[in-house]
Amino acid sequence: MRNSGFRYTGFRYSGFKVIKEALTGHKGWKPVWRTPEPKKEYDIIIIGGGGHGLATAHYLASRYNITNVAVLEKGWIGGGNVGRNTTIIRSNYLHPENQPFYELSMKLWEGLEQDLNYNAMVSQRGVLNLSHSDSQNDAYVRRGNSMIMSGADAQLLDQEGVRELYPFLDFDNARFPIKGGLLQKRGGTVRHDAVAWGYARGADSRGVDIIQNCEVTGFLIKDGKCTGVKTNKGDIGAKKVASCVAGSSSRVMSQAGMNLPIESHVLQAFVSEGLKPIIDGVITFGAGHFYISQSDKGGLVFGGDLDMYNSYAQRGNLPVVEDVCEIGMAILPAIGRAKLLRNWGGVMDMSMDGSPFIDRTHIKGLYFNGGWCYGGFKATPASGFCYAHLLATDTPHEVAKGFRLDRFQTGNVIDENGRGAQPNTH
Amino acid sequence: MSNFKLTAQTPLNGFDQNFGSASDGIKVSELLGHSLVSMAMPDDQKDALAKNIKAAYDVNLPEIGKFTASTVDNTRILRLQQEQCFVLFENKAANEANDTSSNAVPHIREKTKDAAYLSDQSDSWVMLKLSGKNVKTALERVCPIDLQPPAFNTFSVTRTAMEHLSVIIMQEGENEYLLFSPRSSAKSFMHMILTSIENVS
Amino acid sequence: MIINHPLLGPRDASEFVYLGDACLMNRPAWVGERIEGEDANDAKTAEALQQYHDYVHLRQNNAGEHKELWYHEQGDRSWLVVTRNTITHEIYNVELAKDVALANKTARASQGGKK
Amino acid sequence: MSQKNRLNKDKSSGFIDRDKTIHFNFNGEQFEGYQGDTLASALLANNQKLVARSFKYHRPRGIFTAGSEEPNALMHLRTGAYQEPNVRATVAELFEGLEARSQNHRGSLKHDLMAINDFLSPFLTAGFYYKTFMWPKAFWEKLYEPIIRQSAGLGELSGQEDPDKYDKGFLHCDILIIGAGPSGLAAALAAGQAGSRVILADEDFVMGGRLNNETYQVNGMHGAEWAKTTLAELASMDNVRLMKRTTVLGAYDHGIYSALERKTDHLASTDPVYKTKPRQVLWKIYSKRAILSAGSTERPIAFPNNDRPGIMQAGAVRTYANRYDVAAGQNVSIFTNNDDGWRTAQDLAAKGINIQAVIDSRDIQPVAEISGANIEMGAQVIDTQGRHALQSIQLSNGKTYDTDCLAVSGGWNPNVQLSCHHRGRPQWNKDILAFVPSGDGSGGLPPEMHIAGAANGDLDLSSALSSGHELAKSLSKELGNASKVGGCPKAESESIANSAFWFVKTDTKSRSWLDFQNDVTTKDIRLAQQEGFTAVEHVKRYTTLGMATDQGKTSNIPAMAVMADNEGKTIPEVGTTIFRPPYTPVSIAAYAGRSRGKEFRPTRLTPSHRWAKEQGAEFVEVGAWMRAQWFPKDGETHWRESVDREVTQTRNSVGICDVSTLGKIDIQGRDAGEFLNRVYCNTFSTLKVGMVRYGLMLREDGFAMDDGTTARLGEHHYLMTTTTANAVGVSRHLEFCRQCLWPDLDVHVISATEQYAQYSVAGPNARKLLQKIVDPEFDISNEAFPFMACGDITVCGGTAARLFRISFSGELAYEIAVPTRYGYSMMKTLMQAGEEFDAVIYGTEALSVMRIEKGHAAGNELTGQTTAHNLGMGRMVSKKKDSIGNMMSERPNLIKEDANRLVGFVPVDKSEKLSAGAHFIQKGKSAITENDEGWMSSVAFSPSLGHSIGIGFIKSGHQRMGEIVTASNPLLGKDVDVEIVSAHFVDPDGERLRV
Repeated sequence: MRNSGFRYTGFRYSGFKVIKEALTGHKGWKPVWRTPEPKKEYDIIIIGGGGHGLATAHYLASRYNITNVAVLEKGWIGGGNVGRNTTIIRSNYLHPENQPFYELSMKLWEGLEQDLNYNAMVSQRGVLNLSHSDSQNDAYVRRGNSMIMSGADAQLLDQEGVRELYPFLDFDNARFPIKGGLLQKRGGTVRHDAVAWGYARGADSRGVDIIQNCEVTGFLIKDGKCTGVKTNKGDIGAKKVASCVAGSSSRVMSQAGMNLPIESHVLQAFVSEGLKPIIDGVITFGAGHFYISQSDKGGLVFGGDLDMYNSYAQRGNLPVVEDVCEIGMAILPAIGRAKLLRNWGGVMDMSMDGSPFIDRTHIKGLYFNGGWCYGGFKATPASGFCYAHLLATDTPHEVAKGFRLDRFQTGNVIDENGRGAQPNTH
Repeated sequence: MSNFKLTAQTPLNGFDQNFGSASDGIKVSELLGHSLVSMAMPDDQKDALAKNIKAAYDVNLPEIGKFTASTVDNTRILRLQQEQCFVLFENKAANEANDTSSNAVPHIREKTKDAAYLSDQSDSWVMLKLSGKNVKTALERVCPIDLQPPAFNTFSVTRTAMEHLSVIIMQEGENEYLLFSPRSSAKSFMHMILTSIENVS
Repeated sequence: MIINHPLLGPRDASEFVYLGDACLMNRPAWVGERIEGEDANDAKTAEALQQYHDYVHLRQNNAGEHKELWYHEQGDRSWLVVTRNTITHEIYNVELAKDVALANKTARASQGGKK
Repeated sequence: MSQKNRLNKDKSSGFIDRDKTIHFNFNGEQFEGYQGDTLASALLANNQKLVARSFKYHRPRGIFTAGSEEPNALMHLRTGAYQEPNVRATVAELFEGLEARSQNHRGSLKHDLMAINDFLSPFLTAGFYYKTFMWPKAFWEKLYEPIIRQSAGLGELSGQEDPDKYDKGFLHCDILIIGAGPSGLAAALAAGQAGSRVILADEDFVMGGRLNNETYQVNGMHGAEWAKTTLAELASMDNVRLMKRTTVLGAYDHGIYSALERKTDHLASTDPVYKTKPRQVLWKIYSKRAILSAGSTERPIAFPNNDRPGIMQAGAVRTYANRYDVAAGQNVSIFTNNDDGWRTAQDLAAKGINIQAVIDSRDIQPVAEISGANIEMGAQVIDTQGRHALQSIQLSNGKTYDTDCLAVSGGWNPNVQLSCHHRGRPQWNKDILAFVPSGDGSGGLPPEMHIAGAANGDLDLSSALSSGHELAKSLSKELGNASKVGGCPKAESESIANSAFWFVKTDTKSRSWLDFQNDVTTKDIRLAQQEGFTAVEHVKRYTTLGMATDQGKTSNIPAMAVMADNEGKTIPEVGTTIFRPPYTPVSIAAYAGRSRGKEFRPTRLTPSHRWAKEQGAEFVEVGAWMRAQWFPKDGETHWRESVDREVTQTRNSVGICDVSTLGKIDIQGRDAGEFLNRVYCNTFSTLKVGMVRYGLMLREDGFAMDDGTTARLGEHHYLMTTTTANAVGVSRHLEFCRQCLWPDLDVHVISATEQYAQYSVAGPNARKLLQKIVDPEFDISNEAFPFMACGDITVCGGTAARLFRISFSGELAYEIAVPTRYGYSMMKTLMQAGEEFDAVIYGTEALSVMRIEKGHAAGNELTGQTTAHNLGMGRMVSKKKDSIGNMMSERPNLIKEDANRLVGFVPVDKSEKLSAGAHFIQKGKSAITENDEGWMSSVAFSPSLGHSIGIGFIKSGHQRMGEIVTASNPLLGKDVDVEIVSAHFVDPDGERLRV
């Protein structure tokens, strides 16, 4: 048994270590995670080696001391949405069921590097939501107050305040002039791949088995209780099985006979060629859907609306590309001569009210985490943390107790933008 | 006794201009003096309506995506939808300063004899006539519809979107088109058309 | 994408507005008037609420063939039932929703007749 | 300046116009080139070897390719607002006065201070940043990251608005042919002859592809000559559209392709055409079939210090000689693993360029005789020297050669990118040692796409020509275009023998480059794998391999060979990363097209817009509409003064407001009443003809969707109004209900929003004013035309109009509608008729003040998150009939007793100003999430009451009248104590409405 008396199998990363290795030909670096074969049985099996799954494993091991855990990934870890998003983190929600959860996430981001001994480049350069009308301003005040009341930071800017931060926005010739904005200074970006790798390293070093190229093909369910999963590497038993597969949620859970209040939609993301720094923080448009930041490598990273139709294709179509670039030009006419380098698509698990689920299912021993819509990346730490809490204690974490699967029956919906049961509008 | 008189205005104040040379230029002019009535067709009245139309205009109800032209009031019946047509016709009164545009619906009602639900659309649209050798080249920049025959030819009509605007396009003859777009955005519509012409000239 | 409209031929999908699973056409029948104070009300209400919950929130989310509703907003204003593959985006079939709705109604009526 | 490397000064290849000298400027220095040059060919002609610096180590970089795959020669083109970063010199056409500047160096290009990074490279290996910069915690944002960000990127934006125009367009065709090289031309010719509608697109400014770069013969003439003849023939066909300078960027669903045509990039910014016409056009091409004939790209071989300026693709060196009359060096060596590399030696030698050595990794008989050249078979280049340009090379057999250009050929990769845009994975072809597109019908190839020529692995000319020809013929036939097609163009088959030699194995400390731009070396790959990043996507993401501007066009395959070797796998076992659009980088502005600035979206103007403008109104964007907010008068310095005046005058006498933006939907049919019963939560079938009723529309999930008044104009005829914002959505919803839910109802809907100019006339004198313009045969007295009446009338001597006696302001009020053509005139007339009453025009602000004074919900309350119950209208939801949303509105949480209720609020201290967005907290409790009891949705200064008022939602509000709570606004740092009151601040009994 590997799960007791465990110590760091790897070693700590540090500047000193980097220098030492540089001088000795980098021979000392070891694999960041192991490549184990699956055991017969685990205490907990997590389906999905994405950000949330790996974070769940990390927190199970590090906070709840549960290490007899396997993360099963059908491809390569971090290959889903954690590796194809626009890397934004923020805790600027309206509803009391959401905001404290995202604020917990923000706090976990703030301590992530020290927690993981891995530099995921959490970069709090600010998230600015532009406002273009008085009623939008009113809505921002309401939201900003929700943020502050949950312990987060928020600032309301007038047009001058926005101009000071970003003088090259279109203030003079815009179809929808910028009136001001809501700024969360603690918001920012994180190097997305490194989040997956850092959590993987954290979990692996505490004994969690990360098993890549292992696809779950069914659940072992007997008398209303889930006892494990079927995979392409054989059956694997478990006391608890935790699904955490984002855009594949409906596909995976249908194997347990469940129909979820979720639709899968494609969201495209965009990156430009590398450019010298021009945009410091994250900027979002208020009269349409658009967000942009600049990575530490210099690429403008941006995105907008969903393609709007159900899709598992991980690629999108041209109208959204045009729409996104039109909005980009509408607020930042100076990026016109920057060249779009690459655009790609990810599959979003869009829920009926735009908010996620972290809950037990009606099948004993089977748990579900999903419905993250576009918001999954920023939620990664808290999602993992609260899912680990639920798995370890069988009670929902205080800040995630609204994320129930039965909320559409009771009417306790968490609808941030008021679009109702229309997943592609959230 | 009312001492006031209302005067009518067209969306583009009668715009009429030639762009480029006579041989390969484009003529843009606002269509004036016409009324437009929407004619919704209940399923069980279609035959009756077709008969009434035939009697009044001596034309058949067009197929979807087509229009028919009658010499009576220079009427064109545009079949944009399965259950609805637009009737476009010359209406002298429509141009007079103090028109009662109220005559449009009664006029069509008389012809269709209550076999359809009518709604005046005369003031809902800006209507532009585009003609000239280069029209297709200009429209290529904004119109997603394939305007080459056999996909589209004289007597074709359809609704689509151009530069975020809803537009009805009909081909009246070789290199002759009529475009309708919602009246409130007439300025944006005009800008769209003129920019297209400018960009290809 | 291009949707081959049954009446108008191939049209760019950007002329359409997407709604979702075609099951949204199968709206549950009205539960009927509930008289205040009647015992049967609670059970009747609960059943209807469950039906509506499923109708509004639990839709097909197939990876593969998917019947879905599109509205030709920048066209002839017709609602269409499009059968499309959500993995490849291939479109197998396009029908007018009104025709489908009428056919469903007829089918329901004849089923009801058999009972 | 002399063009030192320009060949045969008096004899041109046919692509360079010796009569047209062009002057240009690179890094401040003046040079000359010719019409037909690219910036790269002109720089090479002038022996400018060092043109750039690499991203990470700031290594010197020279021109590497002659095409769009260029990883090195990126520069700033043009100046001022026209400055474009990261322009590939290899595809930038030379024009008079061109100005280019190199990028990514501090100090001069030659003496880049950042080159120190190269010496620090042992510390800056792949992923080093993940392992450090973590302590102390605060230093990341303050110190480490700013340093990293400073070194980000290559080129620089000007920071100014892009001054150019862009456009878009739509094209339709039977067959789109991508690439006008030999197979593309053969395909276009056959398809054109067969009668297909053809679009032939090529990224180059001269069509012909490699035919223009080589010395091949086709149909007995020089390949370039044949291309020219063929293009002339194609140009004469009405059914063929030739699009040069047009890059096909992406393959989307169902045969839609995006393509960028560069219209003016080859012109000076001062050129009149450049100044007035769109710079680029983004085409959306609808094709029934597509032929990908995009050719192939030569790959390098990795060997130590293989990145120096002067080390180039062998094919590019040949292109510069054959097409551009430029010798890439005076003393050229070739390093190849295949027969094709020898063509470079042959072609250059034929042009009189000295060939120093031909080094072939294969231990076979020399492929050709190259006079004067040292032939080294079975040898490898194991190191190179030369700081800013190549000087010498060392071979594995111990020899050293001085050379200023090393032409490297590692074989050719089919350009499969577009074939993979549907996430298809290419297949390994072991005969040509390269990936080719997956076969038809499998592996995600776009269904309408077919591949021809080198892109399909048909690397020799003869099979490229025949594959294009045959494919076009059969696809045309499939589409029913069967006119007679000419014979297939003929060419000799040339030798393309290749070998699996990818990189020079070395134990030395020197580095072998794979990704020249991002500085990824074979060592980085090894380190990544050593650390467990074995999946090809992991390697890419960890090392940044293939993520540079060229997206790995030259680097990916050699890198995968290194990965395979390290892991003991084959290349196809390693796998492939995914190719994504666009094929080459595209200006963001091109995707935006014309939708910029004020033209970002269409603007809708109200019928009285011109009049309001004449009055000096302040306008505001409301969705697509521009609406007048208020109408300042002389002497008014603050907007509130104007708004207060507008409200007071309206309440005291009469005010007029343009309300045309409200959605109007004409509903007719025998079942129209039943239909409305089902879409509104309240009942409409009982409404009398000639009357109006307020209606609340729910979503199926029970939340409020929209509200408005609906008038019954006839037995089977209703006119519905919607809020401005929801007009389109409600129309769509009604069509859904009509077509999908209740197809058997006889009901028809059409928008009438644009048809009428509609004005609210409100205030005690409203009737008196209207009586002056309504024709006398219409009695609008309170008795004849009571509150909520409506009817057709005529005004001003016979103009048709409609009158509705409805009120949003709470005053005696009407809305009068006339056909839009009379909108301007009507507004003027109303104001004229109102002069005697001191009528006032009011804008949306005064409208809002008056509706808040009346407690009417609007956009801030109808957020899609509120129910009839929350709004205090729960009783309106009829249980006696079926209607959308009436069932789900009964969910327990939505009808609970302590749900939020809409009520009014007044400040305890009347001088305090309320603000929307404040949250309600019980007095004395702290402002934290747990204590949150609701929020203030709308506020106004009520001139009628003389203080600030608000409406908002608070738990059980209707039962808490008189309670004092705190409206907490920590965001603005202000808490105000407020009293809960009825939301009907003015005339709560509604007496004024009915007089």
